[in-house]
Amino acid sequence: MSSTDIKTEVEAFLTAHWDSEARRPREGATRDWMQKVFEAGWAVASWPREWFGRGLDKDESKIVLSAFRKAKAPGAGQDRTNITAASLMNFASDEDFKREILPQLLTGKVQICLLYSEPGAGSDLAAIRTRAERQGDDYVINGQKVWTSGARTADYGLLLARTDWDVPKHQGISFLVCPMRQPGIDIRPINQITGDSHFNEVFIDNATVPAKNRIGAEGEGWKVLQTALAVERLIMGEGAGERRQGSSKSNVVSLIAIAKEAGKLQDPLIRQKIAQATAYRQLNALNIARAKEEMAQGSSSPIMSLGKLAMSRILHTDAAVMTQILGAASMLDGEAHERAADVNYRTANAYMTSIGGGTDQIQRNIISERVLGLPREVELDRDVPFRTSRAVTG
Amino acid sequence: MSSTDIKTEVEAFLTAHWDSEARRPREGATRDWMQKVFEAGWAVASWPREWFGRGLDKDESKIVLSAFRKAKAPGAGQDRTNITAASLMNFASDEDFKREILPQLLTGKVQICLLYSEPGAGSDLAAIRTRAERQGDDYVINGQKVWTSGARTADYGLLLARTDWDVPKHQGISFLVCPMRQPGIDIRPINQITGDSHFNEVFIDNATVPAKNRIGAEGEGWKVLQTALAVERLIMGEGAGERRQGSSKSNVVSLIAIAKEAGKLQDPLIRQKIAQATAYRQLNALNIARAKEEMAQGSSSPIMSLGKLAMSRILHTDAAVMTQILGAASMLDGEAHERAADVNYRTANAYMTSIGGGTDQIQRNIISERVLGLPREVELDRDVPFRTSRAVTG
Amino acid sequence: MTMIGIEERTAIREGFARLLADKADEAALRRVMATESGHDAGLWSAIADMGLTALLIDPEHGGVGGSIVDVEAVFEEAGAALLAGPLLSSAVMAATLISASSDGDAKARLLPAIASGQTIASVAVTGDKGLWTLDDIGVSATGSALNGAANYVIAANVADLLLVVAKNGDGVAVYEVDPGAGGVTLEALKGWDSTIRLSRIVFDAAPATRIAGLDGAAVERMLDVARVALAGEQAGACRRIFDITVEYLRTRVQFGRPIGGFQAVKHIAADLLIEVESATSAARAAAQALAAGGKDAPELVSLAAFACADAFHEVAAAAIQLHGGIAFTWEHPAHLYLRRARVDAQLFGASDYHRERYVSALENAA
Amino acid sequence: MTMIGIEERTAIREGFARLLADKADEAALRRVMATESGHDAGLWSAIADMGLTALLIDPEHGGVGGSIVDVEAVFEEAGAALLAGPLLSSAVMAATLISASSDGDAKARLLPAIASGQTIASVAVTGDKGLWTLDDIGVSATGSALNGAANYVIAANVADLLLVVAKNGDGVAVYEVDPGAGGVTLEALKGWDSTIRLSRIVFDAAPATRIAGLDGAAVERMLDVARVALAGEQAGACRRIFDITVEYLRTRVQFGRPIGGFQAVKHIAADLLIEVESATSAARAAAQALAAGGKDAPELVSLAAFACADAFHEVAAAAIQLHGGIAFTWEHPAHLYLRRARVDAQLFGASDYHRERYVSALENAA
Repeated sequence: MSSTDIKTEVEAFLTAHWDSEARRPREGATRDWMQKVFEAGWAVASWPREWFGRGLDKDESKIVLSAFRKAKAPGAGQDRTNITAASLMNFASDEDFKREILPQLLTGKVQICLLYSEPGAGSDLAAIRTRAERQGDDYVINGQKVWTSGARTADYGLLLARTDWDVPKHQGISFLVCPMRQPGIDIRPINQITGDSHFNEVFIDNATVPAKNRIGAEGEGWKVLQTALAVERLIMGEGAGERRQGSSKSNVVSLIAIAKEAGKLQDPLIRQKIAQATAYRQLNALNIARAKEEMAQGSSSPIMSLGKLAMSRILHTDAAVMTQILGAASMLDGEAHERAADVNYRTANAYMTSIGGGTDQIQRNIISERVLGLPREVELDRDVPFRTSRAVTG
Repeated sequence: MSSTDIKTEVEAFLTAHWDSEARRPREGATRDWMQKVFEAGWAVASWPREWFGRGLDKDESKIVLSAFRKAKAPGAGQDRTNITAASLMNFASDEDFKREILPQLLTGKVQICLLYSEPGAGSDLAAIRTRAERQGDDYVINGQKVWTSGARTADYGLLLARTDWDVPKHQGISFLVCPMRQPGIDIRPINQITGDSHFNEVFIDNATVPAKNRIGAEGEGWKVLQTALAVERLIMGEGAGERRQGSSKSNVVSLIAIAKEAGKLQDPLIRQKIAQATAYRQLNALNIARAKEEMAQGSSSPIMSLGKLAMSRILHTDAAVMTQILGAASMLDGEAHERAADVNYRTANAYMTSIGGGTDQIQRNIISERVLGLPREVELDRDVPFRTSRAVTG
Repeated sequence: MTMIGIEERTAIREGFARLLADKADEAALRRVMATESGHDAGLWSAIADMGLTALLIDPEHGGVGGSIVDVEAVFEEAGAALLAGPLLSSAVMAATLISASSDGDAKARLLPAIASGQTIASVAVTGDKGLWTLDDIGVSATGSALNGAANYVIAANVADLLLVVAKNGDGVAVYEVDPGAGGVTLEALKGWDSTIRLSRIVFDAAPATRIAGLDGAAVERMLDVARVALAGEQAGACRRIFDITVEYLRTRVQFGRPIGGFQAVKHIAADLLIEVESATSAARAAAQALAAGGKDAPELVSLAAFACADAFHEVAAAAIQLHGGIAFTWEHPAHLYLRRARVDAQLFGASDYHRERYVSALENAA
Repeated sequence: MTMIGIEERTAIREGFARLLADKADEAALRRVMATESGHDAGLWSAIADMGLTALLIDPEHGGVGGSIVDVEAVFEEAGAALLAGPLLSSAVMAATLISASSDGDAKARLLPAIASGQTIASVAVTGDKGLWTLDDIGVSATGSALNGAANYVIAANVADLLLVVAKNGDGVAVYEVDPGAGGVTLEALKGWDSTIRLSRIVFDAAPATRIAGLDGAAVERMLDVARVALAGEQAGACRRIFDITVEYLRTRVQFGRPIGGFQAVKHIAADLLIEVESATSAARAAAQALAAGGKDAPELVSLAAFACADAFHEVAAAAIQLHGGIAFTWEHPAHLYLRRARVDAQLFGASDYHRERYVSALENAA
């Protein structure tokens, strides 16, 4: 099949089933559309035909993706972007399990949550102590996870659990797809300082996971996770501009407008601070735009690694400047004091970026090690059997 | 001899020989006065009589010191403040050497410089590679020292040199009193970025030091140094207020006066920066005053450890604010542009505080470890024979 | 100057610290936060029994004749515990104001009950801009009637007595108002920090009694006393949340060692220690200068106002970051300190204002 | 817009970088610093031979018809090497100003020699306040005579031709002046950075020829071009001293490991990388916007002006600290970058001014 043929076919498919003006399927709901895309093999075009794909090479896959992008249609390119599906495809060993779950994942029929962090394993994720013990065809799971979003609506949790305590910490971890709707799983919302409860604690008490649900070999869970995270970083980097711009719709504040409203736009001190806060945001946007240009020209760009750390400063600075603009009114809160409530929320929520998903400190480690090539942090427990490490012995 | 007798005697001595109004000896020069103080045993009152002292206890020594302070006369209390003399007294083993050099030190007849740092041993002072090899009654010295002030006028250099390369770095160092006026010593001034040359490089090529000039046992040099430094820190802490105030006479700038002169005192941005810069200085002064009060009441104060780090911020901030006040004029230099020349000098010279005598980074290590009790930095080479450590192998 | 000696002050402070540890720990604080009043009457009695409501009142009127130096020491403990309630408004602001008046009747009538804690008083100063300057007074007096609004009034919701700063012709005067009287409407303001309760008070021809001998200068002196008390609160709170954080750094293990062993974290802690110590020094120096009535008082009060506000805010904000995820949870106390820091940073004027005032004081001294 | 393609621009830049590595390395720079003129005539010829003095001049007048985008790229390299000499004043400022005039005679007479590098021109703009605004012009024109003083004129000491911005009745005009003419007195200003030479020029009835068609707006547009060239210089210099520093951190061993392995040092480096990348992005975005003549040009030029100035200064200052003692010596290049950063932070307006201007631009866009 030639490139031209693929282009013709995918465009015909899109024209037939997708209304690109209205950005919706010509018939049925989005889930029906996703099913059609999946059945046509466009969801994971680079995968073999016997594995729901089309067996296309990299360039051919790009043709499919371009056509979908042009039509603003979802569903294609999941061989890269659906990291859970890709991890399963590449690392899961049980064929039956893959045949059962992959179609559900690729058509968006199941929801997934992440059972990674634990109270004792935050920045040091490899120090997890949730244990998975093999009993017949199952693993029996005991432990506690935290910072899990979407736990209540998820069908499965991607679970990091320790299967071997007598090897160094990175080597004894296995990666399991854990059914969430079972008696041994107790989900409790975390009350955040923002007032939200986006996250949960998940207490796991003798829950079971079929051994066939394991992704990668026993003890290879850390490697599987790292591969998935590397892909995620790449994708996040590529999409950062759009995603940030997208999410920033609600996120970006016009400090100018707030200052004007507060009657402080002519205050020279406030103007300096508005300038600096706005500059941080604009500079980050310019960095991302330049990085995308460089990547489009085929060179890799170190800048993508900076985005999260930069965003942390942007969000904290925004909140600080808004506070200064509001002055005494920043002491208030609640619906009657919308601006104050907003800045209070931002003040607290900025920590979601500076702590969540790797603290600013961890980000600086990553940047200095991976981008600048400075030596790795000394890891005292790297080669110690986990059982004897301070994560266990305290 | 009772406390009253001591008081009477020392006061009589002072009245007879020192004009406290004019703050000078009644007869002769300062060096004659120092000789008199030494001969009377007041220089090191707590040392035994056979060692130039009076054999006084701590409280009795204080009486002597108070009387000297009241009369604003120099020379007493050297049992604590003359760290070189005290180190020699406490750690040197050769009696003849001590008898020869101590009187000279205590009467101020000899000058001393410090041969500590090396190009490869700055923050990591214990990594020195200047070698001292025993040959008969002498050590033969080879190596290079840097950041030595007063090298050209010094009679002796306090030299850290390595006598054993097969033990960990802290254990192979010896502490020697090195005669400076000998052929093997070549002194070259360091050109500083300030334009000054306060410091020197000292190249040592087969210089010799009599073995009797060693302070402490062979290989115990690091311990001797640490004892001396601990005393120095204590004394510096106690005197910090005065010393800072003293040296700050020339050091303190009136940012207000400079801003007024530049016609910018009414600029609200400048006013904010003047406030912050002045606050840093005043807060440090208040901290030191409080610490002295606490120490006077007998409690130890952690605040003294903060002074150097705080001063680094003060000096850098002062220079930055002065620059902002001067604006375009800060680009100039030289005698015709006195203010600009001053701020340029301050800009560069601030690094003398933030780098010299332990960088800000080292200071933060010290504060967090000694005051806050946080764990020590991981030291990869602590227990490695120096010969095989990266300081040598690169 | 104070009639309380150093040893007595230390004893008062230590007694207060024990009381707070006993009756105003974090759990108790969270209970008070959940109440409508934000006030723990039992704790208030205990505080009054210790004489802390009487510190600034002279013995003649049932007080103990202390000074701002004593108050500052007490507020360091109050700040450490994030004490809720009317201690600042009643025992500091109201007591200072009435004590400064020439109104013998008002003093005899009001001070003893404030000293004993029986009366809780609150002082309404600022208008809607929240500047706490004489330019920003929102209440006007006509004869013995008040009109207008006062904003950000501390603990007015539990007050038995209001002192209202009002414009009076060309000048400024202080009025005694019964919060229950007609024409007085209290709007409780919802705040982000529920350990401090603020109200906006609207006066519509509200009946008021002028307290003689209090002018704009007296109001400004009272505000300076309040600023120093607040500086003490900030210094104490700053130190406590710092200590909590350092303790966590010593014990929280990640990557096989306490996170306080990581150099970047150590260095942040070292820098914060400078802020903590500076805040303490600044608050105490301001108290001493104000008590002594020295010429350097305006300078040192302004310095303490911005230095302590900034230090507390910086340390509280860093505390959350250094704790990581755990401090992002409601149950951890770190955010309570950040909330208080944000409120304290606004009360009686924000840092930019005080920096400006500090430079003016330096100019005058130059 | 530029007549130079992307690949050609890359080639020019790389060629320039090779030239600088060859003829303008640190040793050569230190030699130029020690000269009285601060100018290396041989290097200047080589630069001119590469066409870099002709970038902004149209082909009709012997130029290559490039744009500020090309200039910005070239100045990143110039900044990295701390290039001394008149490139900014002659090839950017003077070339932009004359090119913008409607004076066909002046263009034909002056531009070819500036393009070829034969003529070195310098532009006198600001008065003694050094604000580089139209409010701060110290020279006045009466007929064809100039009086007053211009300050901080770049490379005027080696100029064959002066362009002088002067007040002319109500407006502002630009005059051609022979620096050797009577009534023109050049005072070379001693500076902390001897890689940039500044002069104050006093005009006492100095004979001058007005260049037609240049008003205040034209001067402001020229200043914006100069600001973007300077931003490029700052971005390039910032990156080079950062790279030098990171290389040192990788290789300097203390306590048994490279000092770049210490976390506090790593974290400083990571934060600085954001500044370095942001400076590059800002300078390039400003160049693109200015070349395109887009509505966002004032905003992006102002942003680049303060972001690049601040980044360069911050990185250069941190570089000394991170190097430790070695960078406190004259022989180490770090202080040369700090010196340049301090001068660059003042040229064409300091950061506070540009932040203010940036907010005005944001307001206009809102």
